[in-house]
Amino acid sequence: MIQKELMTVTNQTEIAHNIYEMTLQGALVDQMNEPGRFVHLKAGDEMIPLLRRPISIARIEPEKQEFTMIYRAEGAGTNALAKKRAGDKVDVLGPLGHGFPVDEAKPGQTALLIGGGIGVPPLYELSRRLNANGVKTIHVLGFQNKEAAFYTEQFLALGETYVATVDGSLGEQGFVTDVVNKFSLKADIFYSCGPTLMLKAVEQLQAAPSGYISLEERMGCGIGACFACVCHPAQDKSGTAYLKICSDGPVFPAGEVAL
Amino acid sequence: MIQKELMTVTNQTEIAHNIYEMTLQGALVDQMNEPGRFVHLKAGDEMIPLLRRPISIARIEPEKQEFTMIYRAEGAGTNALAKKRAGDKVDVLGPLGHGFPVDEAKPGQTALLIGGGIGVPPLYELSRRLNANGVKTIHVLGFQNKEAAFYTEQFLALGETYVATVDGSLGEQGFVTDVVNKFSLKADIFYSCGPTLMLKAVEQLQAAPSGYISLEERMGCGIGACFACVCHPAQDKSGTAYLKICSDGPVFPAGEVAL
Amino acid sequence: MNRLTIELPGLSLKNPVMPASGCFGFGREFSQLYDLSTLGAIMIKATTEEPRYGNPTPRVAETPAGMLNAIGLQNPGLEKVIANELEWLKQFDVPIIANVAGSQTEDYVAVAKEISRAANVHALELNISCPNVKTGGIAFGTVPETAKELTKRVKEVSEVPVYVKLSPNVTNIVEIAKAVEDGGADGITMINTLIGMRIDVKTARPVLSNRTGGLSGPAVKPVAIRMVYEVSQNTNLPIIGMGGISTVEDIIEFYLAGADAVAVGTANFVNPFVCPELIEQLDGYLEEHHIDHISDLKGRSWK
Amino acid sequence: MNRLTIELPGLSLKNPVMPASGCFGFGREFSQLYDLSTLGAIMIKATTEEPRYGNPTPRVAETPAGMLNAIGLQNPGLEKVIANELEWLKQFDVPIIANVAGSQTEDYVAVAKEISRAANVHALELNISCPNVKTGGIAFGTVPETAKELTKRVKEVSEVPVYVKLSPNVTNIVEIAKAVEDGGADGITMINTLIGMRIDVKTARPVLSNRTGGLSGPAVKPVAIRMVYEVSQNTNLPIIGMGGISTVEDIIEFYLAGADAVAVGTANFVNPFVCPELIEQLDGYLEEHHIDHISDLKGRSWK
Ligand SMILES: Cc1cc2nc3c(=O)[nH]c(=O)nc-3n(C[C@H](O)[C@H](O)[C@H](O)COP(=O)(O)OP(=O)(O)OC[C@H]3O[C@@H](n4cnc5c(N)ncnc54)[C@H](O)[C@@H]3O)c2cc1C
Ligand SMILES: Cc1cc2nc3c(=O)[nH]c(=O)nc-3n(C[C@H](O)[C@H](O)[C@H](O)COP(=O)(O)OP(=O)(O)OC[C@H]3O[C@@H](n4cnc5c(N)ncnc54)[C@H](O)[C@@H]3O)c2cc1C
Ligand SMILES: Cc1cc2nc3c(=O)[nH]c(=O)nc-3n(C[C@H](O)[C@H](O)[C@H](O)COP(=O)(O)O)c2cc1C
Ligand SMILES: Cc1cc2nc3c(=O)[nH]c(=O)nc-3n(C[C@H](O)[C@H](O)[C@H](O)COP(=O)(O)O)c2cc1C
Ligand code: FES
Ligand code: FES
Repeated sequence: MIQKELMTVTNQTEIAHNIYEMTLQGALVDQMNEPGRFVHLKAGDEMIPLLRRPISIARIEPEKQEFTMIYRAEGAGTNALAKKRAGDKVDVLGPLGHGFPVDEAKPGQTALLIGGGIGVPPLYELSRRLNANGVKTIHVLGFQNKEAAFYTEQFLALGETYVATVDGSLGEQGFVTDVVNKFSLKADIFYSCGPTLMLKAVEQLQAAPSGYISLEERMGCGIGACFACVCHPAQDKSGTAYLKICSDGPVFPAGEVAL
Repeated sequence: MIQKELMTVTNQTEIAHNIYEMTLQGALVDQMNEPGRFVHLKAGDEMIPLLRRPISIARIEPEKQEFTMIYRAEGAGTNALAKKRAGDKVDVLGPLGHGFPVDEAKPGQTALLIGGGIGVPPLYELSRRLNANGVKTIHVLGFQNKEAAFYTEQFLALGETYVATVDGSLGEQGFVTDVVNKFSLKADIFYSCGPTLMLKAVEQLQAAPSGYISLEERMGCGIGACFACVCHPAQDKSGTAYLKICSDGPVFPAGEVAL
Repeated sequence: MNRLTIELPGLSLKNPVMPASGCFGFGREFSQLYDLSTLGAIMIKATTEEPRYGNPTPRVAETPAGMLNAIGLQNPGLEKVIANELEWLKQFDVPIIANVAGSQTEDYVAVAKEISRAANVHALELNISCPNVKTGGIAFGTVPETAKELTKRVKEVSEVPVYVKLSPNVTNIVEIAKAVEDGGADGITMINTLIGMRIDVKTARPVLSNRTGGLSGPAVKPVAIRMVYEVSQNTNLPIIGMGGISTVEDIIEFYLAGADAVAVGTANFVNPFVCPELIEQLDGYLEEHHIDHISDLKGRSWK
Repeated sequence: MNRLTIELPGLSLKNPVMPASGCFGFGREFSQLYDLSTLGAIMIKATTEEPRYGNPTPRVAETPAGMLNAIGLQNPGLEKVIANELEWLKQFDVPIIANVAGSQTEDYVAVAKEISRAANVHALELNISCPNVKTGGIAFGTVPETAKELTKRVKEVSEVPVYVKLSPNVTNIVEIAKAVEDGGADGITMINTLIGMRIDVKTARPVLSNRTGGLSGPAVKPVAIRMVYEVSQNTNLPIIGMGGISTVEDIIEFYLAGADAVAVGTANFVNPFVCPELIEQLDGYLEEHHIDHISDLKGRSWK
């Protein structure tokens, strides 16, 4: 069930240049059951910024009633978030949307997880769950450069991990798709999250027979009521069909959405 | 000279119900030369509240480069101010306006200082200076009730002090003017600050041959440029004459302004 | 909660607080969060004769104390709204105000005729003020004679009272209000959004793909209050006021300006529980201030 | 600072940043804070033929990310403005844009004729958009034909180019802009304030004694940007853009929308040093972004 709670910050760390890892505690965590879902949050009750900000759930720790997000401090909302310290409160609405179907990967199979930039975080909880289910995971993580990279160690602890940076300052030089091609990575299923252009390229890879992608769009309500975040289905004869990224997604089967 | 400075909070104490005493440190204090002038300040650089808030200078300590204000936390601006802690910064513009002419009271004379509510603070620095000049001060301080009263001890240390509360919970029951009448207080000069209705009544008292009053009005710029804070002179044949409370005042000779 | 009941043409409201059109979809999402029967009414998303996808994304952008939207009247079309949405809404004990939109008079008439026959639709809200469509919409809301004519035509076919939603993007809102009153409107809802725009300084392009959008939220409240203040003194129509409401004090301010009920839009995105919270707080406010009935406040700023 | 120089009718500007009329008085107060010669120009407070006291106080009120004012064109009158204020301003190396107001055509003409002869007045700004006076002001700014006629009459007597200041409180701002272009205007300044209102929930009375006031500040910027965007594409007149500017990015946004220069109003109250700060930051911004000249940005959002 969707809840709204003033959750307590238990940890806030800058883990890369302008990239923060924040852990929040509260009863709302009991509702978090799936990787790839997101929360919609507000650092305070002020009118600027007015709207909430969607941030993916990167790690869930039910026993501690904690979850972790990883976000880039960019504009007004995420910068306000970055000012929070342990003990402070954050207004969280969630969990929202539909996440990655973990059970689509069967025990013993291999899953290819491809993330770009701030699309990497939701793949972490996904990978943990896949590994817990006996699924082998291969991770391909793309970043702008070394300074912007994060969580490479954590992914490595879960499985084979490749890193690509645009400037070559860490791992392979190039895009995530270059890495998949270069090492001829193959899997039974793929899961991907990142910029739309990246997702488009990922869908064209032949690395796995099927997969899931997670999309981003500017949001108003985050719950499906305002029609801010719609996208076109790939198959739409009428021209008026739509999918809402916040409530039908953000995760969709690859090929379902017109990118 | 008027300056703008991010000053440092060195003390913030709630000294009565919703009444705060805040001390700020910075080079701007070097410009503070007169009691009754005010600062125009902003707790932060956010757009809500957008405008600065005028607050009187209640005490100046040049040697420490500190000054103290006393304010009531009422609306958005003063409540934001009340959240500040020692070490935090406050954006101060000042010192502004014209203050109480201390030298109008000659050594050996008696001055009657009449303050109401948040009009009391500027009288404190005034009284310190008058006493330093060898002027005897009599203070009449009016408050809503006991909980809202402050600085009675500090004034008592400087001279004869009467307190009036509307509900009689502290000192005399009634208004400051009732106290002046009841005790037939007389002086060579009076100085007063408080709500306009009070100032009007004070001007009608015959307690001193002349005096000065300090006015309040909603302000925009605080420096005389926007014409938000004008008032009519008592003598105005044209109907278009005006005085700006922020820059011609806030202190005016009694009788000069149409109240 | 006797202090909060309101009688308006077609509407017996438990309380005067309702979500504004376009900020609540057809209620499905919010029904997961609280019981919709607690609401005074629901203004559902604009309905057009045919399904509409609306404008390309991005469709929303933030502004100081406000937001811009250019949804473009996306909706599944009259048939589906009646068959799926209104049908589904019947489970709740709450009157529906159907927001009717179109590109030409015939569209409005067709939608009004059908949708006003739905059992739980107690009133229509004629949307002559949507700034986000190329034809129709706001065009009807800026010329008094056109607004009057459309109101008349819709009144002829509607089975329920017709409220006309006014655009703030006009030189003289009183003139438009009087025109729709002449056209037979039963009430007025106001204000729709102000036309605004943001440009991304990094890309040099408008942030919204539709370029301009409708400005809503706290930033526009002073404009809304001013217009309700003027219109309430110059027409006899009841007014459902909106524009930037997010607190109980905002609701009181709209009442003092001259509103008979209020709608809450953008604030639903900031806090999806805002409507039921406001209803409860409003009752508390009236009790605390010894106000016998909310309607005692109507127009007190000018009476 | 070559990147910042701007040539407009009557105005050779060192830089495109100037304080907006009514937010800077006649410069005396700000001259205590910094050298006025650093400014691109100064738009002085509205001048009327006779001295005016303006409206009773309170004259200002705060709103979310904005403020309302109802000063009511207070000024010492034409004679004193010329003899005292303009004379005093001569010590600075800065062109003055004189804001001209009145209740009827004759007033405007009389003021324009005299004030345009002052040596340091390089342009007039015809204020047909003040929402805070009962007659004249905004009335001239909402009817295209009237706006055109007034522009023509003022042009006939003015010794310097005439910029017309547009009101945002109109249905179709392009229509008004075209009308003043037809009337012979040399440029446009926009926007003046939106009409708004606040009611004090404690007293149930309007906060401003004039009841309504003009809304300015960051809250109105989206409306201003939209209007500059529209007008710049539909007239050939240069535009001095304003409405909510407080940062360099805001200035860039106005340029991208189609402005040729900008004015800063309300932000002067928030930070009295804002104009010189913005001028310096603007130069830095252009350097950092490898933009040869500020005017390269004009209208880039639609070009
Ligand atoms: C489902 C989903 C999950 C996301 N998960 C993460 C995450 O785990 N970590 C992370 O760093 N970022 C994530 N993002 C992106 C994040 O929402 C934006 O970076 C953030 O909203 C920017 O806000 P701001 O205040 O910093 O920027 P501003 O520029 O001030 O934002 C202005 C407006 O634009 C919206 N906006 C700006 N950028 C984006 C964007 N890329 N996507 C959607 N809306 C945007 C904001 O929400 C806001 O409404 C996610 C986005 C979505 C839709
Ligand atoms: C010269 C001068 C000296 C002052 N000295 C003191 C002082 O020493 N201690 C103190 O507690 N208060 C003082 N005040 C009053 C103080 O400025 C207001 O209480 C304060 O501005 C209220 O701001 P707010 O954010 O709490 O209220 P809000 O209601 O949020 O204020 C909204 C707007 O109204 C203005 N406003 C509200 N009340 C007043 C008022 N009484 N006078 C002027 N503007 C007002 C605010 O400045 C703001 O622009 C002084 C006022 C003036 C003019
Ligand atoms: C995302 C969004 C969609 C809207 N859609 C509609 C609509 O379909 N029909 C309509 O009449 N008004 C629509 N509006 C306008 C609102 O109903 C309301 O009039 C306006 O937003 C002002 O109220 P607010 O400030 O509380 O949001 C929409 C507003 C928003 C923010
Ligand atoms: C206090 C105040 C007084 C104003 N007086 C005038 C005036 O005399 N003449 C005029 O043309 N505009 C006047 N304006 C409007 C401003 O010049 C400007 O157009 C408007 O405030 C929008 O800009 P801003 O948001 O930067 O303030 C005034 C604005 C304010 C806030
Ligand atoms: S964000 Fe409102 S529908 Fe998706
Ligand atoms: S506050 Fe601006 S003139 Fe006094």
